[in-house]
Amino acid sequence: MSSPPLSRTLWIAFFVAPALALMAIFMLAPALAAFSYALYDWKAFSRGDFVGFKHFIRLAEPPYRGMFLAALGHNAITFLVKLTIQNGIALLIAYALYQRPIGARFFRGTLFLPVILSLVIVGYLWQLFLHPLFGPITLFMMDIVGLEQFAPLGDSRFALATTILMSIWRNVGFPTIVFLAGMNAIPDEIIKAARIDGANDWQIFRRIILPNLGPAFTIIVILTFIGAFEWFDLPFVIGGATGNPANSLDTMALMFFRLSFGDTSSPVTDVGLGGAVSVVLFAIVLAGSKFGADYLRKREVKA
Amino acid sequence: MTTLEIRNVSKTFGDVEVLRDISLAIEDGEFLVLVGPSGCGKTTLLNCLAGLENVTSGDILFNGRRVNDVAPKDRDIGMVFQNYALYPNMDVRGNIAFGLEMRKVPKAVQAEKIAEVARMLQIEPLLGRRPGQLSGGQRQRVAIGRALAREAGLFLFDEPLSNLDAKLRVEMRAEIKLLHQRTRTTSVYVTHDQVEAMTLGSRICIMKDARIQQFGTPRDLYQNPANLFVAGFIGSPAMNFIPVSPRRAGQELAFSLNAAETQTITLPAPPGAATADLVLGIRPEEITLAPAQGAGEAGLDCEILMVEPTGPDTLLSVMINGAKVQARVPPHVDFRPGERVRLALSPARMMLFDPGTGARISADR
Amino acid sequence: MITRALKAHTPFSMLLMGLLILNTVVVLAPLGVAVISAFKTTGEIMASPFALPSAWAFDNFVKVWSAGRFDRYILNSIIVTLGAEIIILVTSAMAGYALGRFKFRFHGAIYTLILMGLMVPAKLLLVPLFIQLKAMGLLNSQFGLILVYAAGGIPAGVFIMTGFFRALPDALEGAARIDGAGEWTIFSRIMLPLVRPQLAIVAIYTAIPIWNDFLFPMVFLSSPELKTIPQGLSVFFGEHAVDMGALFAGLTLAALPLVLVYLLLSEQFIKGLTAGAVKG
Amino acid sequence: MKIRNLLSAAGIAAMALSAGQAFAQSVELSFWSWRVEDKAFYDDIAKDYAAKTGVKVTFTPYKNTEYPTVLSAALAGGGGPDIIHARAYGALATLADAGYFLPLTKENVPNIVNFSDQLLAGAKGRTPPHNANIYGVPFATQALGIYYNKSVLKSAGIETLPKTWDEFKALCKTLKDKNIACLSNGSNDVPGLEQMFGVIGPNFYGGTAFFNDVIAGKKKFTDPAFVQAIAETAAMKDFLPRNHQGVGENEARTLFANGLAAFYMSGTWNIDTIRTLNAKADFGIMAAPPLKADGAAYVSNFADGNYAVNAKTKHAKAAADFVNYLASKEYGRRFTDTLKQSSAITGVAPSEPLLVALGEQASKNGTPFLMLVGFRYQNPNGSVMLRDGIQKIIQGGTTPEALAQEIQTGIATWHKFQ
Repeated sequence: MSSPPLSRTLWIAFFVAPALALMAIFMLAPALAAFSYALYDWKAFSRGDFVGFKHFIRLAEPPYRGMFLAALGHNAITFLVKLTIQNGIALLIAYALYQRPIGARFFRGTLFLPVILSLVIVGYLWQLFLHPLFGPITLFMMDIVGLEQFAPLGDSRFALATTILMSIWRNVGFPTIVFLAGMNAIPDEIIKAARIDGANDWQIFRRIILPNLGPAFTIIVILTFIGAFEWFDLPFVIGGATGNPANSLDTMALMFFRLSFGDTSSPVTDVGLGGAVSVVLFAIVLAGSKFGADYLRKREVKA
Repeated sequence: MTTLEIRNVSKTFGDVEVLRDISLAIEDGEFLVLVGPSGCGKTTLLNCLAGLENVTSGDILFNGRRVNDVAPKDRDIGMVFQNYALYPNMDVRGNIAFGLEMRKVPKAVQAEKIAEVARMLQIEPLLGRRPGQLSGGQRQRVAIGRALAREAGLFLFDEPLSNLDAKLRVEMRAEIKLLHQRTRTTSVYVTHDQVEAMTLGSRICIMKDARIQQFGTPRDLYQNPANLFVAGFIGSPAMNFIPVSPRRAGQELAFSLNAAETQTITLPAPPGAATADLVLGIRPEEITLAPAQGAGEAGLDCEILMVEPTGPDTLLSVMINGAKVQARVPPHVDFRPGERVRLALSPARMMLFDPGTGARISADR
Repeated sequence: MITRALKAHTPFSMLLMGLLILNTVVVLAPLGVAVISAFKTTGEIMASPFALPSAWAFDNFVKVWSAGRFDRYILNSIIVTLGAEIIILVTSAMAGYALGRFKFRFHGAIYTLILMGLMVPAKLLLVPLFIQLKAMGLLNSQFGLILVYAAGGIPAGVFIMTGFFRALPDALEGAARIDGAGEWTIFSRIMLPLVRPQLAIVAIYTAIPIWNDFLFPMVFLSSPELKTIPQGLSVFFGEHAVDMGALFAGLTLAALPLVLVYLLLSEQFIKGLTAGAVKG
Repeated sequence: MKIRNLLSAAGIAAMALSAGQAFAQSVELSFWSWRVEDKAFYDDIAKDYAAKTGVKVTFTPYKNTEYPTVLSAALAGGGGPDIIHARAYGALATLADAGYFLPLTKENVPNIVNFSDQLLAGAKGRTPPHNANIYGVPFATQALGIYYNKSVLKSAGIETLPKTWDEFKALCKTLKDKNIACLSNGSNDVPGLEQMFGVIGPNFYGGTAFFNDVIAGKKKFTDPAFVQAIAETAAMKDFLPRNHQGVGENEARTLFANGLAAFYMSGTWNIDTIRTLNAKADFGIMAAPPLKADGAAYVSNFADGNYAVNAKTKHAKAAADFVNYLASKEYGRRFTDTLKQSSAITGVAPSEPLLVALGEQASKNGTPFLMLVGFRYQNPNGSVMLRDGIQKIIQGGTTPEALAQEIQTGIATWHKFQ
């Protein structure tokens, strides 16, 4: 296909124009605008004076520095926990499904069910189960197990971990399916050859299957990273805009939202500072996923 | 009905030259085969004829009219593709009708044409099926039918048989030949299979590395290959090439084919031929069994390396002057590897080539 | 699949099977308890949280349906999701076709732009989108929200469709051209029908996040009549904070539409939602 | 000629149309609120108002945690309801300063004379020119106190209420030993923690005198008295119910109303809600016991919120008229009688005995609810830092001293201290 005649050029323009126009208006323009917001002062949603990097400096100084670092830390913890636990579980389940046990389709279907649920539903579901007075799990832990206290979502020591667990409950089906697809893509001949060479199940898993899952690992690590650093929905549903209790659920995205739109008792918005948070957040996500992808791709086994 | 002329056509993709100064012409009703190894540019040339790709320079003329800028649909062509390219979402009838529909042929006429084509290709029972429900051979028939229904002036075939198994390929090849004999529609047929080229083509254009190597009738190509490539490409088993170092003896070149010099061959020296190393070409069927030594006729004593009976004849592999040579001999003698055999190479059937340029240096026969 | 199957009843295979069963219980138990609780009163839930209800009464559901306006929320979710999907499918099929089938001058630039669009976190565009929608008079309008969602889904849609269109055989297009089809006919009658399954993948991939989103409706739609399910559920939870039975019923109702569709089409959902991560 | 005729005809038609819209039945006012609990009351008011004037008012409450977002987003978007249930002080000033509210005057809302200047101070903007205008009609004054459940105390064998703070703490200890929760308050709901501080704190930091001093910048939040006020509030964690970390406002009310705790520190707006939760609940309300038996027992109070009119309303006249009705003594009477809260309207005395009782305390030793009245005007916001900080102390994340320092540093970024 060489350079097309005029009529075809017009057709191409006609084909791409609607998509590009929508993206330009509702994505590109707002994205460019978002970066500029951090450089101005704001009164509610009206732009004021250009202030350069003032908001970035504010972010690096008390009282916002501590808040931002805590939020960033929560994002990082979320990433590490989900990277290891969620994806570890996913890998094991994927391997179990890869054996095509009886009922594999059923197991896979159930496993993926929570992935389609709204995070609002997931958050409320677990909040009800963990309700401090009526929650079935709370009652179970106190009446049957005999705990004196059980309010993990209200305790700043456990709230983040509990919320991450909810997120794992909801999401683990996703990496599982990706790993399973990766395993299924390994030619059966390779497994057969390894078996003939005398490898046992564990050796086949460790020496053949894992190394060949490179691309699946790359994509899952990157998606886990992006998901963890843009984490918003579940902390917001559980802990509101402040990441209650005691900001233990605060994340960068939550901080951005709180500063941009205010919260219950703090209707004073700070779009400039929120903009600075969003720029930093975006830079972290972009740099992290770029370096991560480059590093992981290099390690992939080339088929 | 269409005459076809290609004038100095070149095409480049970026830095890559895929067609270089191609010129040829065929008459109305001819069957032109474009043949060559993959990547030689034959499919690109066909796509240029179809208008699916544009040439970088040069002209394409149908019936004397330049069609370079004519859209495919206006070139009055029918095309059969390698992977059939049937529309998977339409049934067979719909596939055949589509081109007619696009040309606003009245429904009644469409039905008539479809029936006619279906009868001709014996695909009537398939009309209601989708391509996915057809075998490879059936799909190929439908693809041909689709092109036929259009009653185009020029048929283009892009390796139409390469996806079929061997037996089916032979059958379909015959059908295409019959079809052409019946319709006499000018056709251009691309293949990498020299047997197809030889059996189908009224004229063959052999291509390699973006260039025409030789353009001629099948007989021409077989008997008078222009160069080493053509000589090696046409014919199965392929022509034997034996390196030789001739001496010039007057108007003749003389050389021996083995160290013992039991057979010295003299050939008329072509004009201007050097006496440097040359390549001797001889087809397997031109090598015959010689009578036993001393019976007067020259011959080469060779050790049999391999015996391949094909049925109608047997192929013997021997070494001559360090080159592996195949001889086609009658099947009734029971040869075994390791035995010796005496072979005769007829000088009258030999060709000489320049090993550097590959060009033929002996005169035409 | 003899080669794959573990030797029967090795400890390892038993462990894996146990893991599958455990995982299924962990996934299904909370959902089951939630549905069962929806039939109980708050008192029953407190007395015996995991027991079956004493009577299968639909009181909670009746209460939720009449008080919670869930019919309205579901309708709104359908309008917004469907509207956005129509735009996403049409535009990304067209753009994906152009990018997958033609080479042209700004091909690389446009494709890069699409890829970058995949990386933009939509949440961070909340404020500028808000200001922009306001300027366009599209705040508090389902149409405005539809456009925002459509733009958000287009990069993924175009990306997926480009790949699929590129994989279609060139010959098909050539055949159609020779048959006399014009650009639009080739697109709509030859190519588009061939990517129908892939359009379904794009639809599922982009529709689920739209259906489940609550942030954009919360900020962009202020009229209570326009709320979508997640937002409506949130309002409902605020109003009935200690009526556990009603809350579980609300939760069940909110989850029901999508879960039902999932039960019918789980394979397509799994394929669709993992489309970005798993090729094909 | 023809064109002119046509135009004038169109003009007349348009006038007729707009006139039709302005009159009678066609006027519909939307009214948003966070008062989910009061929906029935406002629906009744709307019904009667419609019967009287033909103006239809639609009341829509939002979840209180989402209301500010929904409202500020809607207002910033140039939309929003005609009538806005707004907060007071900083929360109102922020929106007023952005020009979202219609200034209310004696002209458009004659009943505005029914409010004291002190209450109207909570309805003003902060920056010129907005600080000169009044943007809302106050609806209630609230006081903070300690609810006590008489039946619980009686069953625990306690006959008299504590006279001093030490007695109160000793009583809590006694109840705890008997396995009865002293307080129903949870630590999950941070506004509730600020209210606890509002109950306990003033007696320690010295009420209005301290308020005036920090407003004037003469005293700092690092003042030892303020630190102690924080510490005493956080020390209540020992007397909170089981799972208090998970208990929020709704659960706290439920626990108290159902006799699962003896005390509940909260505001007067909850009287009616507690009765709704348990009609048989027998309870009273008191101020926090003073440090010494004869000392001052401060009661934090504040203007709860305002009814405001959207500056962009299409029915400014009808909206102002409705707000004028909400400022009438007739409405005030109905408000206080039905919702059991103190109406903000001068001369409308509450009929609810509990309100009367706390109101007497407040009239003697009332003090502004510190952070709400004084320090919600800018970020970082005094209320947010205080309430989140108390929660952190309870959860072991910080100390009263560190929190006081954090508040001082934060507020000093926008408030002048000497």
